[in-house]
Amino acid sequence: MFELGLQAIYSGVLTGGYYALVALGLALVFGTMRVINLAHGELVLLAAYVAYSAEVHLAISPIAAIPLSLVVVSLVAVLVYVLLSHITRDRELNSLILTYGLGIVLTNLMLLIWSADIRSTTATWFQEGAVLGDTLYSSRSEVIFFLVSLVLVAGLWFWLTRSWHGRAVRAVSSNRDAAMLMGVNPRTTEVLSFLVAGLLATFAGIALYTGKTIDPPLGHALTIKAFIITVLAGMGSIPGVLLGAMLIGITEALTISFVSTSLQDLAGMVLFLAVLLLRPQGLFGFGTRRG
Amino acid sequence: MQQRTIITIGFVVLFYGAVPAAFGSTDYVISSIVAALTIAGTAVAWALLGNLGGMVSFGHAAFFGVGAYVSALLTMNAGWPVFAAIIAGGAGASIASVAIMPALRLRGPYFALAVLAYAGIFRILATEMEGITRGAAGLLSIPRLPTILGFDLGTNIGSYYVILTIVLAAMAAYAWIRRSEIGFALLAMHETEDATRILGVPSTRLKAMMLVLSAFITGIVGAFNAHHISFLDPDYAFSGVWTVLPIVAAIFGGFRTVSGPFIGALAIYLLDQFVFKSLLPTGHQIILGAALGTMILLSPDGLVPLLGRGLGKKRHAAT
Amino acid sequence: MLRLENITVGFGGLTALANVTLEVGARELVGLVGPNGAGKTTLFNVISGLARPKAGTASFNSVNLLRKPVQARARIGIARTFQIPQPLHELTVRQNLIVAQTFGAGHRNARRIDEILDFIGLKRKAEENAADGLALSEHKALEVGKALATEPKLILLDEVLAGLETAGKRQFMQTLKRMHQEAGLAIIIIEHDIETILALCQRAVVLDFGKVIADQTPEEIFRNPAVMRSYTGATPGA
Amino acid sequence: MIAAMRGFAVLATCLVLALGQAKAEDFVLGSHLPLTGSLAQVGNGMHEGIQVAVDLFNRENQGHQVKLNTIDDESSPAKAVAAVERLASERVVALSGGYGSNIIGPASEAAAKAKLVYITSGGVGPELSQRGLEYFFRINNTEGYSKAVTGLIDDMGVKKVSIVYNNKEATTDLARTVEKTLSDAGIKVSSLAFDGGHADFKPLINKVKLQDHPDLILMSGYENDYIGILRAGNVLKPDIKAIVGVWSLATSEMNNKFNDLVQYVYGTSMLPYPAEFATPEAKLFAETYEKLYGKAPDYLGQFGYVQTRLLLQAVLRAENDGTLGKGGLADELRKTDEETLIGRVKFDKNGDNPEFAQRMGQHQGNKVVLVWPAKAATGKMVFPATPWSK
Repeated sequence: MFELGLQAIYSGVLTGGYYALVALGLALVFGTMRVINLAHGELVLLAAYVAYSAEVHLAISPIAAIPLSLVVVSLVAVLVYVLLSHITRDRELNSLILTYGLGIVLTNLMLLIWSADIRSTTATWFQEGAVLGDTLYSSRSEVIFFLVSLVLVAGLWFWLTRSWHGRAVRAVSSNRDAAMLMGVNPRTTEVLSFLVAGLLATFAGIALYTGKTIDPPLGHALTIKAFIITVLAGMGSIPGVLLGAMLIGITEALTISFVSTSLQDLAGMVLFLAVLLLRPQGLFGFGTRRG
Repeated sequence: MQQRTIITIGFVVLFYGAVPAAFGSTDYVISSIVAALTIAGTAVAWALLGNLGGMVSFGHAAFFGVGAYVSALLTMNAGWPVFAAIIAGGAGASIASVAIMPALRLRGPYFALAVLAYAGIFRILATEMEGITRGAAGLLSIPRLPTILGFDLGTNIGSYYVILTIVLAAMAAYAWIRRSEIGFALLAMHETEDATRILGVPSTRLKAMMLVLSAFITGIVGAFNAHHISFLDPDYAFSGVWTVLPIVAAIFGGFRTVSGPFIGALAIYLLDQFVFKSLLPTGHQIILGAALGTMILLSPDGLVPLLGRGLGKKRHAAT
Repeated sequence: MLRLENITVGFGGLTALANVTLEVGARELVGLVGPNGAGKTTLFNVISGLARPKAGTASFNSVNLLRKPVQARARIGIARTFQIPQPLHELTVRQNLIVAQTFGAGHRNARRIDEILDFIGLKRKAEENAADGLALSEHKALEVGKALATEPKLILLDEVLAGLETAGKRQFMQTLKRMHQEAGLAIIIIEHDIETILALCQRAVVLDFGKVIADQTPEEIFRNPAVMRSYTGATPGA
Repeated sequence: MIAAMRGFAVLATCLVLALGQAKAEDFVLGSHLPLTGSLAQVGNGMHEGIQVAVDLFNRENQGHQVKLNTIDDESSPAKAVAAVERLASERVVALSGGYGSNIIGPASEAAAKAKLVYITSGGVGPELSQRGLEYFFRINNTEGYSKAVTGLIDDMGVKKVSIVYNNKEATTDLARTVEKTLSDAGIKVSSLAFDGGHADFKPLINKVKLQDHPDLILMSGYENDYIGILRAGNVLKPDIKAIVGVWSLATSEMNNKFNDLVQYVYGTSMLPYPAEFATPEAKLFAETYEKLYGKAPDYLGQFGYVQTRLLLQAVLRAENDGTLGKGGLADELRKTDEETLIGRVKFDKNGDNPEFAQRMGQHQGNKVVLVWPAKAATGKMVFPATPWSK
């Protein structure tokens, strides 16, 4: 019982790291532009597919494919931004619908390009076990990308709070007009946050490709997961994303271990709804979501 | 007003008379139109909540599925007559909508996604509650629509009349509410909620009413579909399709008008099935996504106002 | 009729209202004056339900107000206007009044709507879109019309005269007087203009930094040096 | 409203344009399969087999040519029904296809209404053949899969089995059938359901490892489930003697793409890999398949091919007897009794194939070796062995 629970928590923490990678980009764009990018999961998946193509056609490791994925995903992320910036009114809801449509387009483009077959890396190195103290089991991919996730969370947090660009991003998010008066160009910072979201999506995509299997409909599920975590975290809280992601990961793993695997998603969604209704500012955030 | 009445009558004659006369003999065209009307019914319900309630929902599949299951199970297990069960299906969806009411306090996007999670929970419950729903195996051979006065409603053409009536009734209800004080108050609430409440408008209660009504209509449509297709399983009953297509249809047609979702659903579904599908056998939904995006960017009010603008018709407030 | 006791409102570290106690009787016409930021609109928000006090009690005809949501206060007879007019979106002028009557008064009476339209001088514009078809003075008139349509016992007017030209102002004041006399309403009016207060009110309450610093007849108020200091100090040119 | 009318005029024009197309061919064979949506992968796989059968038939029978008309049902029952109705209106001779019991159910009822023979291998649930549909035929069933899996487990002589299964319809159905058979045979069985998808399987496998201590794990799922479970197993290394799966596992594709991962894993397979085709017909099938799609035929292609070939043969017989237009096709098909790529096929009164029995293959190096039943075996099973026991 104890061993089972311990492994569940360990697996949950590692899965949480991966979930955080998936959610960070969405949370960032949400924090800076008040836009929920419903095509974010598709960006993550796109990075994974680019890595797949690189592995098959160029025979390079998924890690080496990161720059290539980054270029492709960033281009698409900027394209999403350009389209979003053409929305004139009711931005909050219209952007939701626009990115929803873009998600459908991307999903089907991936279906056309890479077919419906299930893909995953053929490099077995990532799948070898990394055992901690003879009792805690994980794969190398999980451990690596858990660490990557920690580094990126710290980096992103540092960037947002310490660097000029990061502070500009935050200034725009809290008061666009005031930021303009201070000499910050909101468009530049918004593009910047989309580019950073693209970078985060790329790492999430590589984690996905080396650790799990991919097929075109997966993107939508990733977006939902990312959104759930963003809500748990609370508006604009970057460390909150990591904690929220781990909470979801651990809840799911414990549900599998002690209740039933079929109820795994149910546990996550109930948690999400409970937080949304009882503590709308999120577990680790401020601000409000009530109307 | 005169012109409006004439057009409405023309519409009804066209749909009750001309469409069946033209396509009645080709089963698959009628059955595609029935499928399109199923989407239209849900789209009208979605738009009612979106336009009047000011709430964008990403979870109408929940109401669709609950309506379908309630009605199917009542006919199969309790021997209810089909039409009574369909009404009960609508009522069941309404009751299910009560559970999501706390989310009405949430702002737009949060409400949208809370409902999405809520729909996901229903799918899982339907899979897990095997004792009642038969789980993933689903329900086969659900009773079809009955024969009334010698006319078999279980045929494609019979189903066509039933769903057409359901959709038109929903549109009539929508139009009626829109022109009532409740409709005025709801419309006003979008931009000026405080100013509306100050006048005594119980905004949350009105929104809740719209949610219940929207769920009711969606539940009825879902129940109809269960008896028309005669089959249900959790993935199908709570499929994201019942959320996506109505949204695309309502946005495409224009969810701020009563006829927009209807036009949008027929246009989108039939174009998709008969034109896009032959152009692009795999991944033709890409065109749907692109249409949705384009519409939001070019004409957020949809196709109907766009066509209306072409005729030089001026838009009046709340008409 | 309206009774506020020790009302305190704060936002973050800022105190908007401190221990405000105020009583307004039926058919009274009270002016509420004070410099910008003194807490006048906040006080209206407390009475109408848009702001929640941290402490204090409020009752209306012995009903505890603070337990009632915004819309319920309209139904027991409290109406207000907004400083920046807020015509109901997407509706015509007439529909604005219909909504106010249906939900605020709880019944429909088309003749009464026509009377109000007449009263506020918007009969000819009844079918215009309220949000974009009216001039400023007409918007202000519509604010009053909406409030009247709820058939209130107490009406809170937030700078309904500000920004109007002299002629418009005079006409409006006539309307207000008639309203007070004919309908038998209690009125609290926020107004900067001393002349207006002198001409309209039986009583004036002065707020400064969230506190009531005077509650006298208008004539007394404007002879009170403390009041004049705070008042003119904050609003140069007044 | 005027705008609405105008919208309809445009729509109606498009509709009319889209409808007027029907070509003169000897026969048109109808098919509906999920080419997009959640079942797209299997739908496409099966469609390839159907296409090969049509190509081969056209090559062999110069007199009669068959054209295949496939409609994507997008994994949706309503669209499958519409597809069947559309194909019926285009006067197809019969229907071959369908994937998923939940889609085949309503679609085959629509076919029955149009008096069209409907043959499939995409849904294995018992309820499909219990509906008394005169025009419904199916070459495989859950029973046949269960027989193979339980037969293999019986041969291994293990005492304790853990079943992990996807909570979808077909996988649940199979897991329960196997569980019952094994329990009746005195084997201790525990089973756990999971929600299919892309989850982390480690907590699940850890639960099996720590609580059940089985000799053997049986997976009833789909490709991505297998990959997830095997990877979790590879990390957790539960001490078991064998790991067995069902469909989509003992395939050439899995052997090529995930060779290390699937070593010594068992799955249902009709043919070994590399395929050793015994009959000239089978050789021809494999060559044609290779030529058309650039890969070796997998089990989906095999089933699609066999069902279509049997159907077309019956069509030809009925045509020669002059009964084709008079509803003779179903009777003709019911007379089928043939050795095929997937074993013997004949149909009972419900259109089910009681002869159907799967075979079990095991990944061994770069091959899939058939190990059960003994008469079909192409090699010996390596037992006990798992991918992580090497």
